[in-house]
Amino acid sequence: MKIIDTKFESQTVTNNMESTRLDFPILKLKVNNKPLVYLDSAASSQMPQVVIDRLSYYHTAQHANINRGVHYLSETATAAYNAARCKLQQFVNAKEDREIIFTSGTTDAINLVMHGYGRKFIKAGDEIILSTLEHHSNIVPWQMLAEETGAKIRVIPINDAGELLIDEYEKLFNKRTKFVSLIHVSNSLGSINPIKSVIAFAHTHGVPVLIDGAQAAPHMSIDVQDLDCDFYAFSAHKLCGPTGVGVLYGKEELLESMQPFKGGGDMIATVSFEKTTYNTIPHKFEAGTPPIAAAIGFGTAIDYLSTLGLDEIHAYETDLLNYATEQIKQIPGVHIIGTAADKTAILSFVIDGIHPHDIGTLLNQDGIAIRTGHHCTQPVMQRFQIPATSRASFAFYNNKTEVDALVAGIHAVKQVFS
Amino acid sequence: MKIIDTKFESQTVTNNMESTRLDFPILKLKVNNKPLVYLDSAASSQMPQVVIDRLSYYHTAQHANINRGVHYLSETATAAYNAARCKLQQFVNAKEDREIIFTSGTTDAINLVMHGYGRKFIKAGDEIILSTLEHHSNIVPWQMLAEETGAKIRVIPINDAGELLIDEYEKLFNKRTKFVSLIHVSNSLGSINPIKSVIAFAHTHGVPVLIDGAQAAPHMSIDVQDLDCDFYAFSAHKLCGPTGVGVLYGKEELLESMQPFKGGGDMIATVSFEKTTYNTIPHKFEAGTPPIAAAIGFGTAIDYLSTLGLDEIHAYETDLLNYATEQIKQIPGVHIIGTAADKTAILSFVIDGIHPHDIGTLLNQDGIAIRTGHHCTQPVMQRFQIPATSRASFAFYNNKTEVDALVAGIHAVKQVFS
Amino acid sequence: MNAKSLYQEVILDHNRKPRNYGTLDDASHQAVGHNPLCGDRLDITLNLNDEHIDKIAFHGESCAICKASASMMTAAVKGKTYAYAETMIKEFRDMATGKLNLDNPHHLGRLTVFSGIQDLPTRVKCAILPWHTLHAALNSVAGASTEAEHDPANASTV
Amino acid sequence: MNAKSLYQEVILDHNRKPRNYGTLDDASHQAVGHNPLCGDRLDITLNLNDEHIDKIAFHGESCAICKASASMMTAAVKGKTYAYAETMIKEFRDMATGKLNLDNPHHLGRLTVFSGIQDLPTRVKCAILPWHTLHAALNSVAGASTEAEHDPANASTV
Ligand SMILES: Cc1ncc(COP(=O)(O)O)c(C=O)c1O
Ligand SMILES: Cc1ncc(COP(=O)(O)O)c(C=O)c1O
Repeated sequence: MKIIDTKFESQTVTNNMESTRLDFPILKLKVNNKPLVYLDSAASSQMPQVVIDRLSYYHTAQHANINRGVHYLSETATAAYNAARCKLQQFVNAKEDREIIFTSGTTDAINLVMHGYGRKFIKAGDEIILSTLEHHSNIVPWQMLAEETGAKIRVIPINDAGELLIDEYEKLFNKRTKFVSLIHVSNSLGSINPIKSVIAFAHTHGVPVLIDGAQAAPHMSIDVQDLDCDFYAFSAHKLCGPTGVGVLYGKEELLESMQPFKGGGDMIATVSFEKTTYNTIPHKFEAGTPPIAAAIGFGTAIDYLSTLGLDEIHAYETDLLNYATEQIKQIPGVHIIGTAADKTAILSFVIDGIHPHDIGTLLNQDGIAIRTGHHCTQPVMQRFQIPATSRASFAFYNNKTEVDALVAGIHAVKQVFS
Repeated sequence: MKIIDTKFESQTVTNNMESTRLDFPILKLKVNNKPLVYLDSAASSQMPQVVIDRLSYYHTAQHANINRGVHYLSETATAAYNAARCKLQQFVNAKEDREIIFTSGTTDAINLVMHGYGRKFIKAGDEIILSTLEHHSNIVPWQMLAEETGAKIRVIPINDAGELLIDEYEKLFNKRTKFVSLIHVSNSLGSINPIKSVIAFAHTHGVPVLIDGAQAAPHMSIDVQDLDCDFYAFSAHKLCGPTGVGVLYGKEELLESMQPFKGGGDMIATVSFEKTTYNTIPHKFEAGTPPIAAAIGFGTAIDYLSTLGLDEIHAYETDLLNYATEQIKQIPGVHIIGTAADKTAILSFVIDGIHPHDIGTLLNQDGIAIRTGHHCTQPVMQRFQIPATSRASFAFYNNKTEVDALVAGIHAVKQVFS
Repeated sequence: MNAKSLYQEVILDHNRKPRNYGTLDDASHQAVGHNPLCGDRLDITLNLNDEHIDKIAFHGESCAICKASASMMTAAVKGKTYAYAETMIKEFRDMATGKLNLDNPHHLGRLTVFSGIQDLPTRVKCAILPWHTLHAALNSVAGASTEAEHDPANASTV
Repeated sequence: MNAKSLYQEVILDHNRKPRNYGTLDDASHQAVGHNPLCGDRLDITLNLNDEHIDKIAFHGESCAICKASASMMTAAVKGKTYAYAETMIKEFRDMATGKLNLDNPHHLGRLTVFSGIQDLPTRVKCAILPWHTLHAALNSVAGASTEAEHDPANASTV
């Protein structure tokens, strides 16, 4: 009864998107006797009941290892796993389902491209373009490659708002440029990069582009054919799905041309000690037993998000971001880091004289969960000459009441340190 | 009521181990109107309710991204994830918890060693020893390495029972021998290899040994310090845990000496475009968001198995194997493949004139789930000059009634083809 | 249709007495079909004369479903034109993957006994392999051997 | 103890007026503590004279918990022997990780205000960093700078 009342109330008070929070059991938690205010969805989103139930159902009535099994459970699990792949295909509008590779996450996906494409095609003296905004998972693999091959990394700088300097980007190109790997949305600043034109420019030089979409896919609709990106990577756990699974989209020709990343079962056609031949895509890149349950749960999460509508989610979250930005920037001594014109609902800030970790610990005392630190983007921190930020990140299940709680919490933190 | 009755009944009729089947909701399924007889645990085991519930609880009350989060959920999830690591440490009796690396499975674990150890230390002309019994996941990575570096693969042959020829093994050693990677228990034949002495011999030549324990860890107690293996790999989904997570145990000094496999968040200490330093183990090898929920569920599965007792599981399954072997080998035209003196409860067989796939499909008609094919061990199939086998694999939740159902099923298959 | 009745109808006859089993010495076209994941292997040889399949033969090692499918296929296409065979190939593949409405006109005749295979997804490729191989053979250069596994149509079913 | 009261007790005083803040020009021992994962950095310089810590100073960039811990630590170990300081280091680390029974005799005095840190696992390393750095400094070669992150004890807490 109570739940239905609340639902009805929230629907009338604000709008439909907000009532989604009732689908997320964890949001009913109390932390330190205060209602949980979860503002850390950029690190990992929460899971709606429908996904939790899907996982339980899979383990209760459908589990077996997939592929090659002739029995009922194996056929059921295989069909569900393949269906999840098709859902992901539709979600990003890939041309073929075999262009969707299930990985263990964004990091795994980027490493797959580094090993499968980079180690095969990038040589000493070749150049790889990244940006200052990259997450470590889109820096370190390329550094490992550079160290191994003697390739060089070139970096697109950003301005004080946290926006890519497109002129500088274009100047980086030369004959040795062989790859561009770029974050779609900055996880520490929220900046949305103009990747469509960035990709188009790289293609005029015949250079393929990988997009790290970990922070974009949860918040806006993605059309890989329209973007014309060569690779696109993201993680289920930021899209209301489980940890342990992610997706690498790749254009068929490119995936076909690549060497496998991991060797093992299912990625081979024939094996003998003399000669091994590889299976077709996507199997060539899915060695061993994949995260079957997590992939199926990912599919359900995609259904859930698609029903809400990614455009609707984006609009709702933008409204929330604008509200939060207005409130926070009025607090004396608080400075927002990342003020790009085009942003997702990520709000990084620093407070004069108070270390982010102390802010995080004290907000937690009020039930407010934010993330503090370098957010795996040390080059961004270096760019702004700060050791860390406090980051509040919003999802469609957050609401303005929670923004108000954050604002009150920041005032209380300042009080402690006054 | 019904469940309690059944439990009581089964406890009195046979023994305590058998009553565990009531813990597994999937075993109550009917397939084609017949009770499910699940004899495919070597491909993937089923999940007890306590693990299913642990996953739901995690997603309902504990989920956030781990490490570096100062808020309640992140601290809770981090603590649960670290506790799972400690459970795994105890499960294999590793000296330190940091010797336990969470991977996405056995395949991922072996590839980690290939990239992290092999690509750093193994050079052209060096030799790697494998055996005919290996699963593709312990062949293909080393072939990839051999192709890249010019190293050579040497193969320990087996006899007609499916046992390693230890004399031949010892003869393979020479100054160029740099690594041994060996399956502990054959997944297609069930043979238990005498790995303790195999490892000791390799160590007399100063050669490190990786053990693929995917089929051993679920069925017998493992003590990595007693075995003195350098690496030991296995997957949760064969141990009543979730898909998408596994473990690589490695000796601390070796792990420290290795290069990272995947680059990304959490595996670094500091990152700049000029210089990146890596984190300590185990973090160096856990790039990106790990399969947090699956690792925690794995821990619960380990608790469950430990309560039953691995020695008790081994004894019960051995009894079941002996019973099944006696029954099956009496059926005219049926030949058991894999008759090692020391075996786990895996029964591979062929029937004169009937293709394994047809056997599998027809048994499924009676609700009996077996696996048919090469079981990702094509060299074993080539050794026995057969394209495929039918494989029934047993777990502690199986019972003799199910063996009887299999025997009746085989008779029925023969009938169709008579 | 359940698996048992599929087996009974098809197997009893064609598995024990496969039609057109063997190899043509004077084949104008041939192909080898191979399903590496289950080990099935099938050789098809045929003589195409003035657009007609004059003679056809198959042999190989495979499960009963594959063998029966091959046997019935050879019987069905013998004497038919290239175009007719290609139509049947398409119809059979559609039927096996559940995309053919059997109420509409088609050319499959008794081969509709395989319609139940769509409920056994892992076995679909067994029933289809002979048809892929026939397709490869029909489109082969005389005497050339085509690995059907490299046929994208087949590749997507393994 | 909840986080707020920990902050109030410790911060009000030591965060704003850290004791022994600065650098000794004539240090006999020194070390740099660094927690790369949260950016904290701490320099400790000290003078060890006849086994006694005659003078000690710290400076750096860190959160309030780390700074207050460093400030109180320097006050506590000043004038004490090397051995006494090492005992305190061990006791503090045990307390912060919940392994010390405060009912038994110990030498931590007012530093027990940090006992609540054990309930904030991610902050434990902030409170401990000064103590690791002190340990590194005490065991450093005169004038050498030790990165505390390479201290296995510290490494295991980052
Ligand atoms: C002996 C052996 N090694 C390795 C593997 C691969 O394990 P996974 O698929 O979980 O990576 C398996 C499982 O099929 C196996 O049985
Ligand atoms: C922009 C970006 N890229 C990559 C990642 C890495 O994702 P995962 O940890 O799921 O591999 C993240 C998540 O932290 C991210 O925000």
